[in-house]
This record gives sequence, structure tokens and C-alpha cells, in this order.
Amino acid sequence: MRSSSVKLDSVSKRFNRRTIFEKVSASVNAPGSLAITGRNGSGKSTLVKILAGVLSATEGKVSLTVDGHEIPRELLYQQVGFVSPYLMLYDEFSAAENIRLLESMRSGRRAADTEIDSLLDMVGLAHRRNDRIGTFSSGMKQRAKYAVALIHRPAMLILDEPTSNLDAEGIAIVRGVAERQSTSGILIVATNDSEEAGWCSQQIPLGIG
Amino acid sequence: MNYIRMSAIVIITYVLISGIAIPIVPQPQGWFEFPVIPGLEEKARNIFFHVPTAWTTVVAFLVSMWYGLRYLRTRNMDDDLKSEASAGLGFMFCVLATITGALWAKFNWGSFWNWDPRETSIFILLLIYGAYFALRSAIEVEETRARLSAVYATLAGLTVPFFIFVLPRIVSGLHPGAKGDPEGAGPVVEFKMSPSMLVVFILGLIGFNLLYVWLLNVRVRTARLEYRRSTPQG
Amino acid sequence: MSGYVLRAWNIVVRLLRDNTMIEFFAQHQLYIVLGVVLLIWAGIVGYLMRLDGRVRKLEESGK
Amino acid sequence: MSVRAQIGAVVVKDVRSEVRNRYAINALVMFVVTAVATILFALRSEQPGPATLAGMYWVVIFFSAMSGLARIFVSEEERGTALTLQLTTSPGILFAGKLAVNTGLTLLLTLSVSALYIVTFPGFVIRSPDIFALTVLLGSIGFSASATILAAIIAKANSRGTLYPVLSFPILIPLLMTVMNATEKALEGAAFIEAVGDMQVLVGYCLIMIAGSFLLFDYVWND
Repeated sequence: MRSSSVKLDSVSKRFNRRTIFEKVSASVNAPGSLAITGRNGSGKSTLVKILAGVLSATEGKVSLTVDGHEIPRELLYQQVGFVSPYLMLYDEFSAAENIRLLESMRSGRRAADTEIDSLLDMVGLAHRRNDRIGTFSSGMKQRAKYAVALIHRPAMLILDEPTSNLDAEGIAIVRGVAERQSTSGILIVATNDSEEAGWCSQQIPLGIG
Repeated sequence: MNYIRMSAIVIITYVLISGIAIPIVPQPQGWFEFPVIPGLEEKARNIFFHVPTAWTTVVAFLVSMWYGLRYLRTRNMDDDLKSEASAGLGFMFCVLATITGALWAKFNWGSFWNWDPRETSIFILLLIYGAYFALRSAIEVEETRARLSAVYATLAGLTVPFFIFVLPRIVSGLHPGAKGDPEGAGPVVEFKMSPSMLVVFILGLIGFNLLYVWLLNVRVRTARLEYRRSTPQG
Repeated sequence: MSGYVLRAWNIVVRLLRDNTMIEFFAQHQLYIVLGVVLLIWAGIVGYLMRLDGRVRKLEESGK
Repeated sequence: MSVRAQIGAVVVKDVRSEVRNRYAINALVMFVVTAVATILFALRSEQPGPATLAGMYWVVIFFSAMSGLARIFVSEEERGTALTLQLTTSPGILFAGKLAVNTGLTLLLTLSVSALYIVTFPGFVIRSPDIFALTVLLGSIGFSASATILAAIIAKANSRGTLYPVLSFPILIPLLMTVMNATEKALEGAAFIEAVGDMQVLVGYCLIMIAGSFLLFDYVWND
């Protein structure tokens, strides 16, 4: 198991001169987990995007350290897995193709069939392996995103509204994924559901006041 | 700033008076008379106004690009305000330079527009400014607007060397026997002016650039006021 | 006051009657151009100074 | 080399996506056909000289490219997969891949326009194939270098369709003038030595634009 930690140092974000959130600080050491809670519009999605290195913070600093090395922002993608309802996969490719293409874009390596099959099996999509994502229901798309996010064994897994569009079986799968990640690496969950927030050992509320 | 303001007013007033009123005679006797440049005669007076405005256009563009690049580094919205203000002034000077140039070309070359290399480059500069503002108006989020317009200004700036070094050669290649009188432009372009003209010319360059600095200062200040006013309090 | 106006009027009338002024400007049309240009320039400078002052006032009231 | 494999993956993804969706190709083909047909109607039986032909050749390429090349980033932004890409690769790798795809597309475009011109215009005879080949190659590279980063800018703005040619034209003018000049020489049958100056300009343009876009792309792609 690799040692890793993520640190938020008084991070603020302003957007079009509107303050989304101000001076958020937190830190998680692996194995560990953090829930980011708050109402709609409190900036949960913005904060997780900053954690993933997709957005930059207006002030403050975010740092992910893996095995004692701080990961520069342009290489964060190799260490981060991300699942959210607004993340899109390529409709014209099948589930297996999406996983393989995105993984080879990420690391240049060709994912083995067995690897892809076991991931799809885990999220319950093995039978639709070669169907185009465009034909999937939104719940199935959400499941496929978990397979894409886990193929490179990320040091930090970020789940934004982890169970949206999912049925009971899907939620059980996600709970399993979250449990494994929080005992082997870093898990970040952004949610306004208290049960999902309860998966995590720490919570930071956003948008108080 | 007060010195800049006062010297801009004094210098430009001086350039206006001497540029227009100093008589052009075949045998100049001193600083108060200009020599006749063959092929230009009275039209030579345009040099004092056209060239400085064109020069200021380029300076304004470079300043805009410089502040754009600074924005990319600092992410300070004030740099973007400066970049935009400078681009706006550059556009104004560019229009002035185009009009003075076209008027002069009408009387010297026989038509308002000849696609001479210099006319082509100022036309492209106009296009760049136009595109810059079109891009700005098409982006709503101000951080994105600042970022992308800075990138665009820099990209446009990268093509400038091509216009300076390459265009004159290529365009004359595309337009063999282009209309016009290259002799007429020669002494101006190569700074082979008489000392009395050179003084007014250089003062013109300085004066118009000082005017630009003053205008930029006023524009940036109004832009800051506007920015502060529209910022939600608290 | 009215004495000055009258005297100035007389000078203008004499200049016009003797055609001295018209002759002068007929020979040196450039000075008319210069006058117009200077007038425009003065207008621009005046406008700019006023604008500058107003902006300064606004800046001070904002602090 | 991992980087080369990653860039390759971006190319494979885009090419395969293009084969399935035909976002760009269809628009490009139709545009080329319509543009050339319009020129033919306008000219009727007139036979234009090399300068006009060289100009019209690049005009068709410019406007067709403007209708198709922006898709490469606009489609990602419209489908919402831009975020997915941000989470899967670094900007440099993505830009290299997209640049390669656009260069391929532009080369395909210039080749098909050349073929169409050779067939339809009796005056369009390539008398100096060496000049022509190099012009088309360097022209396509320079073209797509500028077009790709501008496409990335456009993808983040509103009114994308009209903005793209407006933004590209001033930046592409030095390139357009040089390739038109060189193509004219190729049609007139000039010796290669006469076009060396043009080639130097083209190489310079390609180098500056590629280097510049690589440095600036980070700022376009990441917020």
C-alpha cells in the first residue's frame, strides 16, 4: 500500500466576482476519507474539481502527496479517479472501449481484457460489455464511470453525488467501492445525503452562513 | 502623471503648429523651413501625424499583449483591465492611422487603397483588434474572458514578425508592377529627413505616445471604478 | 466695455473692407487649416482634462 | 515511451470517433464540393491564370477548414467530455494528439481539393511537384497548428460558428499569403531554388505557431 495524503490549505474560489467558498482547510492521510457536505450551490462540485486539478483555486493551495512526492497539477490525472453525474463518457464507444481508450490515454498502457472484464463484472455490466454507452440508461452509465475511475488504481478517489441515478444494487456496489478505497487510499465524497457522508471518517460542511 | 499630461499637450500642440504651418520651400534656410521632398511636397506634412499614430497602434498592441501575459501569470483582474483598455486605444489609433494613410494614398498614389505592404499590415492589425473584441464579447465568465483574450493577443503577437519581415517581400511578389511611387515613400521610411523635419517627426512620435499613456491612464481608472461598482459587496 | 466691442468691430470691418484679411488667408490657406485643427485639439484636451478631473473626484469619493 | 503511446491513444480515440460519427468529414466534403462548384459556375468558360488559381485553391481550403477543424474541441465541449479528457491526460499530450489529428484532416483536405482542381481546371497543372508537395505539407502543418489552438479557444466561447473564421483569418494571413505565392510558383513551373524563401517562411511559421500553441494551450485548457 502506498502512503499518500491530500491537503487543502485555506482554499478560496471566486467566480465572476462571486465568492463560492472561502478559506476551506482540511487534510486526509491514507487510509482515510473525507466527506464534503453542503446544500445545492454551496460549491461542493467546484471544490472537488479543484481537488482533481481541473479548476484552479483563486487563493490557497491544494497538494496531493504520494510516496513522499508532491504530485504537480499536470500529473494529478494519473493519481485521481473521479465519478460524478456530470462526467460524460463517449457515447459512440462501448463500455470496454471507453475503459481501454481512456486508460491508454492516461498511462499509455494497454489494459488487459481480464482487467476490464473483472471491473465490468464488479459494477454489474459484464453482459453489456460490447454495447455502446449511448444505448445505456443513466444508471448504467454511472456504473460504467466507476469502472473507468478505478482501472488505474488511483491514490485518491473522488465521488461527487456517488449514488445518483443508481438502484439499490448499484448503491451497494458503490458502498463496497467506497469502503475498499477508504481502507487502501484516500476517498473524497461530495454529497448532501447524510448516509453517504457517514461512509467517511471526516466531514467538512461548506457554505455555512 | 501630471508631467506626462502637460508634455503631451505641449508637444502635440507644437507638432500641430509646426507640422502644418512651417512652409515647405526648395532651399530651406533654417529650422523654420522644410525642404521639398520630390513627389511629396505639401503632402509630406502627413508624416508628422500618420506615422506617430501608426507607431502608437503597435505600442498599444504590445502593451495589451504584455498585460495579457501578466494576467496569465498573476491572475490579477487589474492586468486584464489594462490589457483591454490598451487594446481599445490601439484600435482607435489604428483607425486614425488607417484614415490618414488612406487619405494620403489617395493624393499620392491615386487611390485610397493599394494593398501596399504597409497598408496590408495595418489592415491586418485592424482585423486582429476586431477579432480580439469579438472574442471578448463572446465569453461571459470574466476569468475565462481574461484568460482566452490574453492567449489570443499573444497568438496574434506571434505573427507580427512575419508582417514586418516577410510581408513586404511577398506582397510585392503577388502584385508585380503595383501602382504607386516607391521613391516618394523612401525618404520617410528610411528616416532620411532634413534635421528640421526630423525634430518635428520625433517630437510627434513622443507626443502621441505620451497622449496614449494619458488616455490609457484615464481609461484604466474608469474601468477600475466600473469594476468596483459592479462588484457585489460583502 | 461697449467701447472695446465697437473698436474691435471697426477693426474687423476695416480688415474686411480693405480685403487685407481675405487676401492674407487666400494666400495662406494653410493657416485656416491650422486654426481649425488647433480648435479641435483644444476641444479634445479640454474634454480630457474635465474627464480626468471627474474620474479623480469619483475615485476620492469611493475611498 | 509512455508519452508517445498516450498521444497515440488520443489520435486513435479521435479517428475512431470520427469514423463512427463523421462530425467533421461530412461537413468538409460537402463544403469542398459546393465551393468548387460555385467557383465553376462563376467562371463559366473563363480560364484563370496561375495566380488566380493558386488563390482560389487556398480560399477553398481555408473556408472548408474553417467549417470542419473547430469540431475537434467544440464536439468535446458540447458533449461534456472535455472534463473527462481533463481527468485523463495532461494538456500537452492532448494538444499533441489533437494537432496530429487536425494535421491529418487538413492534409486529406488539401489532397482532395488538389485532385478536384486538377480534374476541373485545365489550367491547374502542377509543373513543379517538389515545390507543390512541400508547400502543401508545410501549409497543412502550419494551418492546423493555428486552427487547433483557436478551436480550443472557440470551444469555450459563445457564437462559435461565426467567431472561428474571424479569429483565424488575421493569424493565418502570413501563412495564406506565403502558400499562395509558393503555389503560384509551382503552377508556373518555377525551379525549386526560387521558392526557397517561401519555404523558409513556412518552416518559421510552423515552428513558431507549434511552439507558441504548446506553451499557451495549458492556459486555454485549464481554468
